[in-house]
Amino acid sequence: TTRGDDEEGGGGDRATAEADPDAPLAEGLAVAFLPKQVNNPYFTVADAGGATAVEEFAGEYKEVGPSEASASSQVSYVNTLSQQGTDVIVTAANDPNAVCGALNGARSAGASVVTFDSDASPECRDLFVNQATAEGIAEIQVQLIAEQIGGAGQIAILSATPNATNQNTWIGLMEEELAKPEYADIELVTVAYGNDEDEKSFQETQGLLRSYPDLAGIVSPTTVGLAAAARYLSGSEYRGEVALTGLGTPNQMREFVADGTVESFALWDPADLGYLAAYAGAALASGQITGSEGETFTAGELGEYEVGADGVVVLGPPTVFDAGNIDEFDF
Amino acid sequence: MSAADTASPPRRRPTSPRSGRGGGLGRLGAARELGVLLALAALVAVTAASNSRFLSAQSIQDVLLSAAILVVLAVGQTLVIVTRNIDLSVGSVLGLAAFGTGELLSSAPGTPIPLALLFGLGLGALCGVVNGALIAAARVPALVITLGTLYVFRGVDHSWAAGEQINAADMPRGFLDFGTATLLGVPVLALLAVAVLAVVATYLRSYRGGRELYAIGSEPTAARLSGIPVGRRVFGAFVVSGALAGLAGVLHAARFGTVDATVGTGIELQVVAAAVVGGVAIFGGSGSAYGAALGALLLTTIGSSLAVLRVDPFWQQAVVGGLILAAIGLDRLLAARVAGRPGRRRVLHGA
Amino acid sequence: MVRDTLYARSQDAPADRGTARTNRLAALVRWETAVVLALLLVVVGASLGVDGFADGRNAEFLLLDAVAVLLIALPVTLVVITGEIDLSVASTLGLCSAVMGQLWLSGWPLELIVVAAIALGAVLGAVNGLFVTGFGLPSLAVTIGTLAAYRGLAFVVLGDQAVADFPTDWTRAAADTVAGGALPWAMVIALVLAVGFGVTLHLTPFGRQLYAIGNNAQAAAFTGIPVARAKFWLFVASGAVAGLAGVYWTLRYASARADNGEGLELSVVAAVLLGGVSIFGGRGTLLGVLAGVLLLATLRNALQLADVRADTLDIVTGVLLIASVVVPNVVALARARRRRGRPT
Amino acid sequence: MPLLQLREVTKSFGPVAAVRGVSFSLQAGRVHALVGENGAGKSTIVKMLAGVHQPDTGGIELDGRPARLGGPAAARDAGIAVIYQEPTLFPDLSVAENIFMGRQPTARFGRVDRAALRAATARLFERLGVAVDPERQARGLSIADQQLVEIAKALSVDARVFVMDEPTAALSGVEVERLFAVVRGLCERGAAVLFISHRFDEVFSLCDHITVLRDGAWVSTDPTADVTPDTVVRRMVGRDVAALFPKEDTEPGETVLEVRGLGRAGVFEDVGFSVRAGEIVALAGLVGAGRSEVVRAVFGVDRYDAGEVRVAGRRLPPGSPARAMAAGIALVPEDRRQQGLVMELSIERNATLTRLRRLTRFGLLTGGGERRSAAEWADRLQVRYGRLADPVATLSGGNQQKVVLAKWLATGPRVLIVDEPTRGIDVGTKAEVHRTMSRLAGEGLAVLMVSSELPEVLGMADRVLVMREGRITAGLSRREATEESVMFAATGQAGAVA
Ligand SMILES: Nc1ncnc2c1ncn2[C@@H]1O[C@H](COP(=O)(O)OP(=O)(O)OP(=O)(O)O)[C@@H](O)[C@H]1O
Ligand SMILES: Nc1ncnc2c1ncn2[C@@H]1O[C@H](COP(=O)(O)OP(=O)(O)OP(=O)(O)O)[C@@H](O)[C@H]1O
Ligand SMILES: [Mg+2]
Ligand SMILES: [Mg+2]
Repeated sequence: TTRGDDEEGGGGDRATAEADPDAPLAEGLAVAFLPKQVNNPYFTVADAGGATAVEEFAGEYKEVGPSEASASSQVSYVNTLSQQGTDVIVTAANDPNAVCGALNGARSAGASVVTFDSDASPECRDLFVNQATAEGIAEIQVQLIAEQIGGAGQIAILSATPNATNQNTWIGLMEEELAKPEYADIELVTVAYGNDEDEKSFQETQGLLRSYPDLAGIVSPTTVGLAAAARYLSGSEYRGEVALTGLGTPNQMREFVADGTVESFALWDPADLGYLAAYAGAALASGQITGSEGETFTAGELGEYEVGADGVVVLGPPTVFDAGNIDEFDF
Repeated sequence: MSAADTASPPRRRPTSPRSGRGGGLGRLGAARELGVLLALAALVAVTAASNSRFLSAQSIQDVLLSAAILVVLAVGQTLVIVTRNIDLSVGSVLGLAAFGTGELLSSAPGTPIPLALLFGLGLGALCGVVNGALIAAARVPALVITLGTLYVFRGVDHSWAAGEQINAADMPRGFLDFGTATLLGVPVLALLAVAVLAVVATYLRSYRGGRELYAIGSEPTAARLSGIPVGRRVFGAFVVSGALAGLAGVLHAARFGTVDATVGTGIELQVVAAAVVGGVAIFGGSGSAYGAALGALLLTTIGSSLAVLRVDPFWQQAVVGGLILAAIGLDRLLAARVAGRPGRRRVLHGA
Repeated sequence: MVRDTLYARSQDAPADRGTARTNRLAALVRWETAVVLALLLVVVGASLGVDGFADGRNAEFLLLDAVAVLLIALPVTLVVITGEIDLSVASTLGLCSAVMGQLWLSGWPLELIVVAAIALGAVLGAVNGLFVTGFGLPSLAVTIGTLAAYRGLAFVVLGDQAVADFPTDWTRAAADTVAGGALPWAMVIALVLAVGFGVTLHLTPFGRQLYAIGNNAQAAAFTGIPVARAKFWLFVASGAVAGLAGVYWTLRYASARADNGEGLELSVVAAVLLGGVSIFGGRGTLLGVLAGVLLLATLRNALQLADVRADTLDIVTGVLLIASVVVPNVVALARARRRRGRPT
Repeated sequence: MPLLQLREVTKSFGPVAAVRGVSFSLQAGRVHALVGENGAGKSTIVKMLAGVHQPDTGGIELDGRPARLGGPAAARDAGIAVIYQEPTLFPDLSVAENIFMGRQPTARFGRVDRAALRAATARLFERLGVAVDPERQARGLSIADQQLVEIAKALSVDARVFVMDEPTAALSGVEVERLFAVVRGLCERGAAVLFISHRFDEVFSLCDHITVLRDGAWVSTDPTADVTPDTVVRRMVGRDVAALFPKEDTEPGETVLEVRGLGRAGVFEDVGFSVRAGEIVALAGLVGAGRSEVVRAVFGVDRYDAGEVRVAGRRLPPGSPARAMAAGIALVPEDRRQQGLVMELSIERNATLTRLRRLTRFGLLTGGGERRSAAEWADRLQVRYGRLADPVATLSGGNQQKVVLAKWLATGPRVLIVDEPTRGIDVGTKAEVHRTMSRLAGEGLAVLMVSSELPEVLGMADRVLVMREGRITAGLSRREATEESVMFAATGQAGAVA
């Protein structure tokens, strides 16, 4: 057989199958988490959330994945999982298209495929669990920076790699958001790319500050970038002069919120994300849902969720962390 | 000069003694470093011309701080490369030491900084011992061994960290301040790197042991025949290279304040590039620690300049590659100039 | 140091009493034979001990994963045998993939694009070759430079886009198997190329000359061997094959991206070294490399199926690489010591 | 009591018994010669004294006490200084550092004192009459200069035993005389010297005792006064050896090789000559005169800036050894280890490397043809080898030289250029090489021979060209060529023959 045949087989069947909202969650489901990269702290937390969920519905949990975030090794892991007859594959795609063939192969071998954090092409997964709507993420970041710089001035974005899909979507939406009249006094001067490397993010932050002497704030929609920029600012003459916000984990940012480098920033709880994705997968594998719009399922203690258009389930609005609440979180 | 005025028995080559290619090795070596220095100056000039803030105190501090870690690594690498070996595992050793130090400091926040430095140094040296023992005792090519330990050390690092991240809040304040502290306006990390550089460079230039490293790299068979303890020296070079990579790991933790298992991934190629750009011959036997350090500084400055010049991010990597090629090309050109300068050649009769 | 080691070995540990029997034994313990045996051992062991390994579909997955490394390893083997190295291959693959995507976007027919990608690879290889042979720069340094430069150009060409709308009959063909079995056509092509490179290396005057160049380029030049020209063409071949691998990669993953194949150069070098090719040139066989590539791929596949974690997998790869050079040398040294210590 | 005593030492390399139960002793203040055919085991003995090899059985005594020479450092510490047959320098380091590696003079804090290092080297060179800048890099030194540096290195050690393995092989008369003076000085100060050479005049003029080896076994040790060259040769070879330089007069044919106005900036200038079929032309001169550079340029390994090279009237494109080979030129280079052979490759691969294309079937090499051809040539030149598949590095120096000759003679050239063709070759084989060259010339081959051995030049050449400082200063016919006339032209002293 070739992968091509699977394509129609896998996707097609499922979409037409009937959902049975009252079906109980099957026991003993083999659930595998395949993050972009194992040993990545963010995914470690997210997958741990998934493990909690799997334990709750008495499935078998495992986490596999490459040690470097590449699409090709992910394909090889998907193939392995399908070979092992895994029931649910929960994955964050390194490349929305490259993993497609393999995911469809796995689906035709009987697996339910849920993507989280980073989606694959909609036709090769059953469900995408989105951490927040892209619009929501863009809005909150623009809102935060606007507050911090007093609604006027130059800002810059420090992103991950130039081709990071999520970041680029958010940046696009942030630009749209900034075009609104209430942000007329804010000017987005440039987007820099720190490649999610400490050193590069440092250098790019420095470069931004040199090139734009009047810079009022930086938004970094990536945890590595935000932490690096915060670390740089906290040790430089710009501390307190240049505002900084974006997406980051409370643990990484605690120090910089404490020393006043960063006022507030946002993120969802990655553990909840993994938790929800695991329940979504179990619901699919148990036949509660098929991934069609309007279906609902219960995700343990997070409560009930509804499948939106294109098979997307949204976790909820991001949380904003500041000095007042940061100590309530540990991830 | 005519030959006729020399007395009998006839002496070979009655002209003045030939000073062959590279007569005055010192001069040639200096010229190589000069080439890197020129490239560096040109780069700074161009960048500063387009943005004068590139020469501000804070900016220079930043560049020095950025370069410190790469300089330490490149200096260690020089020790190994002059012996006709290579250490590709430095990135993994750095990662391991950075994580180990972070782990130490987060579990025992009272640890004094010198002890943390020693801890990283020791951890790195341990890795160097593994490399050195395999290479010197089993007499096998270093590239293969260190490519192997690149995987192994990184794997150990990953298993140890198991996805954990050590954040700034987990590390003591004093340690983080050490990462950004300055002395008379110069970052302490940079001073540390300069100290390492001075010690290693002096050893290589002026001590018997250092000269023997060059001898080994120049012709290993001859080194053995001259009674040089080849195995021991090579072993030593790897231990020091490992130790310096470990030190670099501590510096990394101090500077960035965030450590996970991926720290330092892929930095080995940058380190080798720094050494090569700095005129350290990849086949051993020549090059200086100063050159390697200059190479590291040049590469770091390239990174900073591109960021300041706001070069299209999609172009940045291509430009870095091009500049590496240009730097080694320039080095070769200068070497050829020096070697081919007239007056060094054999004096022809009547010429 | 290999050359030096070799020399030391020939002084300290020449073959035992040269009877016909020990000669045959010596041939058996030749490195590539050992790698082939190790490969067989892993295959048999995994078939017995790992669920889902001995299965047509798994074999297909395994072979598909090995194709790119195998392809690139072929010319790189020859390059390494002449004492040079090409670290830019993965970046060449990425750039060719990116250009493929860009050309597809601008409406070229795919047949032409494939040819163009391979030709581009050859040109990129020629640039390496020119720097190394024309300007006399060390290939390690040059190809570290072009590793960065070509990858950078790939981003310049395609930026952050991913081109994924290649026709399905093409992307399907990249993963298609012979008669619906487990052997992918792509692997067949790679094996045909392997035979070509093998014959060139082992049975033609050109191949013989490569060994001479790798051992002593000066002596080779004194023997009328066009050292620079031979090396130049090997770099061209290396680039062209990397371009071909880029085409395969793009179609197999149905995705042209600037970061395709990032980091693949280390896998290639690891496989080549594991295959018994001396990093200092002058020694190694294509069969060994073939076995080395398949050994690494099989081991990875089997360990993945056995749910071994990625970090352990890296450790195993590393240890294997180390063992590949340490074991034969330690055996030789021990044998020499035993002989020396033997009372007479 | 002897200073150093070898007792029944034995050394095997796998199946090859290189040294079999050899005993002899070195006396303080005496020079002891060790002679034997190529592969007789001389260098192996040297390496045992140097601590490079350990004897399988038997032992070495110093001052009557057994000495364990576990490595080169141990031998050095025991007061043994060694000049190896093949120079082993560090090409990237300065000449001075090469000489004093590991023993550099130091100043405060153990730092190497560069000024003292330079001065010590300069003094040493002064004593030996070496005109090499102590500060220059060792890379690019000619074989002769390398040899001189090796000698200087050994003399710089304050040793009691000096072991010299063919130190003079690359040197011409002037340097040899200098060396001898120094050696005699060493003896006067009570040192013992072991001297190895294939040149009998040297052995007989310098040495007090002569030990003969054959096939790794001891044959005889006698005071020099008690033996004649003929008896020694007979003991070495086991038979009488024919006349050494049997070049027969032939009627030269048409010009085959013609060189006009050849020049290379800073190396040689306006070099012109021609060689006719059936003729042997020698290129004589002092070491460093530029002869090797000229022949390398003719062959195309080096480039040249001016002039042209013609073979049988056709102009040869510069810089292409392949084209030169196609035109029928063969070059046996002076440095067999770096230029002549690929040491790690087998004897067979080396011997056939020059003409692989002719040994293919349907474009492929299957191995059989190569093996047959290699075996045939190895036998013709009497190469002593274990197996053809062994690395050529395992051969003795002289046998390696024979492989180089085989490799080139097998191409069937029209012009044979040989640079120091018999360097390190024993008397028996030297006669064979000379006979071969003479026969080939008789068959119409044009031979151009660079040689630093004056007797060889005078005995073999139909014409002698003398070079000095990059220019040809004299062209002498066989009749005109004498030791005096060649030396005059080579040194540029008054009275040189025009
Ligand atoms: N490392 C080695 N491995 C195997 N065989 C060796 C090795 N070294 C020397 N031999 C063999 O030992 C024998 C003696 O060699 P040796 O170099 O001592 O000869 P030699 O008397 O110095 O000859 P020459 O006059 O040509 O220098 C030769 O047959 C040689 O092939
Ligand atoms: N002054 C010099 N500067 C640089 N290189 C030199 C100089 N003199 C000689 N050389 C190099 O040293 C090598 C050997 O030169 P040298 O003249 O000593 O030997 P040669 O020409 O082989 O002598 P012979 O005439 O004995 O064959 C050559 O490669 C030459 O280029
Ligand atoms: Mg010898
Ligand atoms: Mg010469």
